[in-house]
Amino acid sequence: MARVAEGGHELRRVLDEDREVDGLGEQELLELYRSMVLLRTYDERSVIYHRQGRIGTYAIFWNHEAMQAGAVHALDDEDWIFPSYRESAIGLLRGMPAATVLHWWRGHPAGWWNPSDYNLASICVPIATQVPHAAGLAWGKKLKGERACALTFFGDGATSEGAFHEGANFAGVMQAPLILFCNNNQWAISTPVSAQTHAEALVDKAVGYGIPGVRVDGGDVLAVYEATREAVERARSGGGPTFIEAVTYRAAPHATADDPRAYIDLERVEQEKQNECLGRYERYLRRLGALGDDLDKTIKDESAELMRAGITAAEAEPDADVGLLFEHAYANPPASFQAELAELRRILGGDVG
Amino acid sequence: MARVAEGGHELRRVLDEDREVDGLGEQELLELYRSMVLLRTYDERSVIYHRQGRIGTYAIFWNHEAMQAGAVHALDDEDWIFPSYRESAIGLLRGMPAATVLHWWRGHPAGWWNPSDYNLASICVPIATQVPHAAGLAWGKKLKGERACALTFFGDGATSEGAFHEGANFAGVMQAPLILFCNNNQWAISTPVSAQTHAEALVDKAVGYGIPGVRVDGGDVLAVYEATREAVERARSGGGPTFIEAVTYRAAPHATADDPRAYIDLERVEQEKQNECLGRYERYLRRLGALGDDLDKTIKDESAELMRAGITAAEAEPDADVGLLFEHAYANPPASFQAELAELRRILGGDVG
Amino acid sequence: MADLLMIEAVNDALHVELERDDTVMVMGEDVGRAGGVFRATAGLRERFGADRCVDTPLAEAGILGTAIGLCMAGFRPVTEMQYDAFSYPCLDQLITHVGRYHWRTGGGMEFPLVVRMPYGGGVRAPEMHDDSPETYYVHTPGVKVAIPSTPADAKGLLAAAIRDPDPVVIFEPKLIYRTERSEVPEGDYIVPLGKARLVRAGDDVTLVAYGAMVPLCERAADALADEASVEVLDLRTLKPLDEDGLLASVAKTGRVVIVQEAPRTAGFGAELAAILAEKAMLDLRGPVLRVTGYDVPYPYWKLEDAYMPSVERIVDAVRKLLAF
Amino acid sequence: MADLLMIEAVNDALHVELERDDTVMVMGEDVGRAGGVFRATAGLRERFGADRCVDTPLAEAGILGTAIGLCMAGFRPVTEMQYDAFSYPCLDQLITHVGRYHWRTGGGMEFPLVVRMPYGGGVRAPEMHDDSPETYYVHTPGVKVAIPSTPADAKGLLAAAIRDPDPVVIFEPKLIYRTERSEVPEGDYIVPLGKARLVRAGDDVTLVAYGAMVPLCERAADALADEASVEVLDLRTLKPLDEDGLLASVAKTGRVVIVQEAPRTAGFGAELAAILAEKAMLDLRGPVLRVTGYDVPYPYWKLEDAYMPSVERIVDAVRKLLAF
Ligand SMILES: Cc1ncc(C[n+]2csc(CCOP(=O)(O)OP(=O)(O)O)c2C)c(N)n1
Ligand SMILES: Cc1ncc(C[n+]2csc(CCOP(=O)(O)OP(=O)(O)O)c2C)c(N)n1
Ligand SMILES: [Mg+2]
Ligand SMILES: [Mg+2]
Repeated sequence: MARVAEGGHELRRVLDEDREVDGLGEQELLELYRSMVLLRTYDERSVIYHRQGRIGTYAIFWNHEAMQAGAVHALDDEDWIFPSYRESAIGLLRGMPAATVLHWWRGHPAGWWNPSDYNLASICVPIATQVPHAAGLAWGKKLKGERACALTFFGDGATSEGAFHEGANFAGVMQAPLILFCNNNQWAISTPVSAQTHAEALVDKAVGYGIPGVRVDGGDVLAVYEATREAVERARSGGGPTFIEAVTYRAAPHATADDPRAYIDLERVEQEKQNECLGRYERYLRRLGALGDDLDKTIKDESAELMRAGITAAEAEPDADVGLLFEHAYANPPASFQAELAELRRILGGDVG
Repeated sequence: MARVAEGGHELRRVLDEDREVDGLGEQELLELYRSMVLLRTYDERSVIYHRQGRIGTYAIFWNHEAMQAGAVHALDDEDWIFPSYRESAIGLLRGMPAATVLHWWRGHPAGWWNPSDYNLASICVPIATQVPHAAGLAWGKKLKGERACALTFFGDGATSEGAFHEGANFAGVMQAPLILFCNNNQWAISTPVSAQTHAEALVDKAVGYGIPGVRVDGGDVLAVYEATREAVERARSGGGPTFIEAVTYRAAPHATADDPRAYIDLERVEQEKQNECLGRYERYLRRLGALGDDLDKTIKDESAELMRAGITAAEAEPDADVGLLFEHAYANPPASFQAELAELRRILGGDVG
Repeated sequence: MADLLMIEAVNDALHVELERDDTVMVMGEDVGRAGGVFRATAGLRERFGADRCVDTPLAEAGILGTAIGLCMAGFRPVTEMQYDAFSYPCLDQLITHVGRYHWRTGGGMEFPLVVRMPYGGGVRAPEMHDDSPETYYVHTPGVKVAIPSTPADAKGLLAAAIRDPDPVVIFEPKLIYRTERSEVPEGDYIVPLGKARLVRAGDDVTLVAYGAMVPLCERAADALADEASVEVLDLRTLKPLDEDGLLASVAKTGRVVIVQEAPRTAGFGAELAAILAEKAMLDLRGPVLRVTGYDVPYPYWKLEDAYMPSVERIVDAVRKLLAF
Repeated sequence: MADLLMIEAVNDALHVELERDDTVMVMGEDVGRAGGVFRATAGLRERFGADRCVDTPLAEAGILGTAIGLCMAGFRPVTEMQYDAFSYPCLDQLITHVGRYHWRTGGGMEFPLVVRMPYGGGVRAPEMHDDSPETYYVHTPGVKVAIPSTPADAKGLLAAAIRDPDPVVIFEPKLIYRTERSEVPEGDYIVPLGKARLVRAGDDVTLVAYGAMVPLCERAADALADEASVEVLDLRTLKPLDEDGLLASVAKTGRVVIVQEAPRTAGFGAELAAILAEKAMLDLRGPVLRVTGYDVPYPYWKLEDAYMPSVERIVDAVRKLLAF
């Protein structure tokens, strides 16, 4: 019975096979490493900042860095990224200041950005709803005859939503240059992927949209890079969308507010932590001779410094003015907003019995 | 590349191969024929009634009778049917009076029925939204340990909706005893199936839900019957849902309000009409020697009589009382309804300037 | 000037706007090959090509969701929802994204998309073809809502919506698609969002309405000719609302009946009454009355005349006010 | 009597109802293994099994849609939407089917399902975790809507909803899930739908509210203690509404401030004001004022205190009324 996607369910791997990826020189390999370290540093610092009460609830992406960095490095700057909340710091790889991302998690409007400044859509909180946006953008780029493609991140749980389905189907029909990048970390908060689908693998969903699918080891940054690059090439050459299932394991809580002990197998988590993606890549680079202690320290120090500067800048930001409540709701706002704001300012200025 | 469902895209056929279906004796074959004639008669009379202004806009199902009768005959009476508007008269096969269906199209509340009276859900007008209902009912039957399964009809266009996706996925995950019966008549009003999906065949969608799929000739009532019966057996034995794609062609307008000349290939329609499903089955039965002119005339006369009686009964029905506006909105209605109804009665009773 | 039906005026607006700005595109179910089930988009595909008048898959959330992405790519998509009740699957995208994305970008990016749909009852249609869902849309921050009642407004408001930098939802009263006919300016023509239309002036009572309820109010005003001088105000835009126009009329007449097809509870008529209860208390000479659909599912059509606001119900309300 | 937090009272109600009636089942995202992201469903899966407290796929329309089918199979499903803004994908099923199916069967079949969700702002959460979507639900015919403001009501209204033959949507104010603690009757306990609660009696002005706005109104009443005798009315059920309770209070005080978190335009406060503008004209000694959220996206949390109705804004409104 042909009930699986092309290539079956085998995970594509590079690191463990000690393969090399065409076209990736030492320079590029180290850039990838830098990106992963930056993301890891952002994530680990954020958990601490949260504990210190300096940012709000935070969605941890520890052990997802290989997927995020691997996928983004396969894109050009003109290509668009549509993240979920799990990729909140992905902008760092496009030069966004750490303070901006920190602001987002601090609930400060300075966490806003203009997507065209980074070719990066806003963080999408409602599950899967960004998928049709990405399909639309990619379709639009095709209509304009531009070279850019789009990539959207979403989770295993997201594949159950109608929005995923409609977006993926539109992309297939329009043959939009889109990479549907599924971060299958095997959990949607407390719900295992086995309760999301009866398919043997999420990559099988590609079949129903008539698009190619590929399954990779999501802890293997080079496998992710390679698979994404192939999908990008297909997209640019008019071959339409590709579904990538990157398989990893959520080795941290869903978010700072979550306590996974109620539902997760802690031994399995320990195992996964031993095999986490950054260490795997570091060991590969060291085997290759591309990374030594000094360079590693420099890279990690740079990231730590960037975060220190980021949080300092974020905390130096003045409070948001209440005018911002009204200011960007419309490009061309109703006249009534002015009076409402004036009244609010009057009341906030006054004091109460 | 394994990009298709099990069994590939071949259409399963019985009639053209002059095969016989296990367990179908002459009696059952003629019952099937009776059902198809009944549906055909209902449909053709309805188009006339519409022209005569006796019913409203009507969704024609000419050349869909093989799918409808074939599928329903594979069910037992305890099994539930969830129709779209395209199967509006499917209740006739469960003993529903023709007048009830005619009322529905006449916009008369006497077109309402209690689904448990026929194990038949209401006609579903919004595309694909009945699919999760069917999944829920089937799941519920399984939870109760009952034997019944469910079958839901939907079109090719419906497969693009999020509601289809979520319902199919739930059914897969819950391993609900459900038959997802897709009437692929190749058009959604004016939109061809090639604009709905990039998959080679709709049956490929089964793969993404991890459920078996089968593709049949939708103009071949015995092929439809056989495929559905297998799916029913699977459902009853705990094998979960099955996706059936029945391929046919919409040889009539979408509905009485539609003029397909703007978008359809009229030659193709002519061809399809030549090969319409009732004639195909009639010829098979005649080849088999199961049907002769006399019997055929009796069956057709019975159906015609049933329709005559149906429209007479429908038109003899008194006007609906305005009280029905309020009566069934809630099982336990707000107190305010009484006053609103009283006021409405007062105004309708009075007269104006 | 051309003498057009409302549906023709919609079609005209789309032709003019697609001609004027090549980032404007039309997308929806059956808008291309068939030209729309009401023929609102007829001729566009032939004239502007299948890429600018797109037959989409049957997926309303997908239509609105991809339209957001198309905005990001620089387009101004005009989406069609085939019927009122079939727009509900798009509400999630509307509320979570269409109304928030401009704000979420700190004002950096615009989402000049349009959602247009035929709406309302009285057309003897099967279930789910008769809803008046404007409350769901108008309650949603970040979107604007307009509802024409004449062919000229159908053209002008749609053109204004297409050119507006914000998302605009246009409800087209299908009951009067082919009954209202009037002079419509040719070519470039705009009716600015946010300005009500004084349909007829009067001194004793104001009937406030929009969409297909406007001609109904005119009929009610005719029926009342011997009893009262009736003013009829067509809001044209629900958001932004012409509050000044509303208050000015009520300041003059002191009596008001609000007419709305949608179910009563928390319909837009409630908002109008609430505004009056806050800002026109001293002007009012009687209660603010609403003539609305009921809080029940829209009935099967043999009963729809009893559900819909009628001349009789409006006249009754006005008489109550005059007798107050 | 037990001394419970609101979230514990919800959990208690579910335990009692699942025990009482084995057709009752709970379903939603993370309600089983994790016991709900707020722990509303904690312990149910252990006690009643995975088939009666079901972790569903991540699909809100699928949850509500399958719940309809489960009703047809004889169950009383209690669905959870994980957060307010994540309920929007279920609106299509709610409007097209949940609110219409009983009617569509000519009253033959009942759909005793419940939709419960935490809602509202003030909790310092990321975007989309703060909405007050009650208007979308209360405007929809065929569904009932209840919103508790105390632990006892959270239990009693939920139990009533589960036993009610009609679909009921319950909004639970997450802001006070763990701040409101009070005596809750043990075991079988019902608060009937459709009865408001007089929180405190007063003579000069009525504050009308529901959910987390009720304790806020109490604080405002305290702040006004030296200036006015303030009555606080908790509606508890928005549909069916206790119109008599509302009118009786306003008949007494003649002044009313309606407090609602949701955006202003066509919010439920508008409906309340409209009812008063129709039925309490002669009782009112001043305009009907609304203190509400604004018609803008719910802000990022550094700004949320300015968006939410506050003691200051309520006091200001009351003073305006007293000075009128
Ligand atoms: C529409 C919607 N429903 C529910 C939620 C609440 N929620 C937040 S994260 C999450 C799980 C997502 O799982 P998955 O898609 O696997 O992504 P992951 O968090 O594992 O990256 C849920 C249910 C939401 N954000 N949006
Ligand atoms: C949610 C929704 N959107 C749009 C429509 C309008 N509509 C009615 S039938 C139809 C086409 C359906 O095509 P398909 O699913 O192939 O079924 P068929 O009519 O061919 O049987 C459309 C778009 C609808 N009924 N519901
Ligand atoms: Mg996940
Ligand atoms: Mg079809």
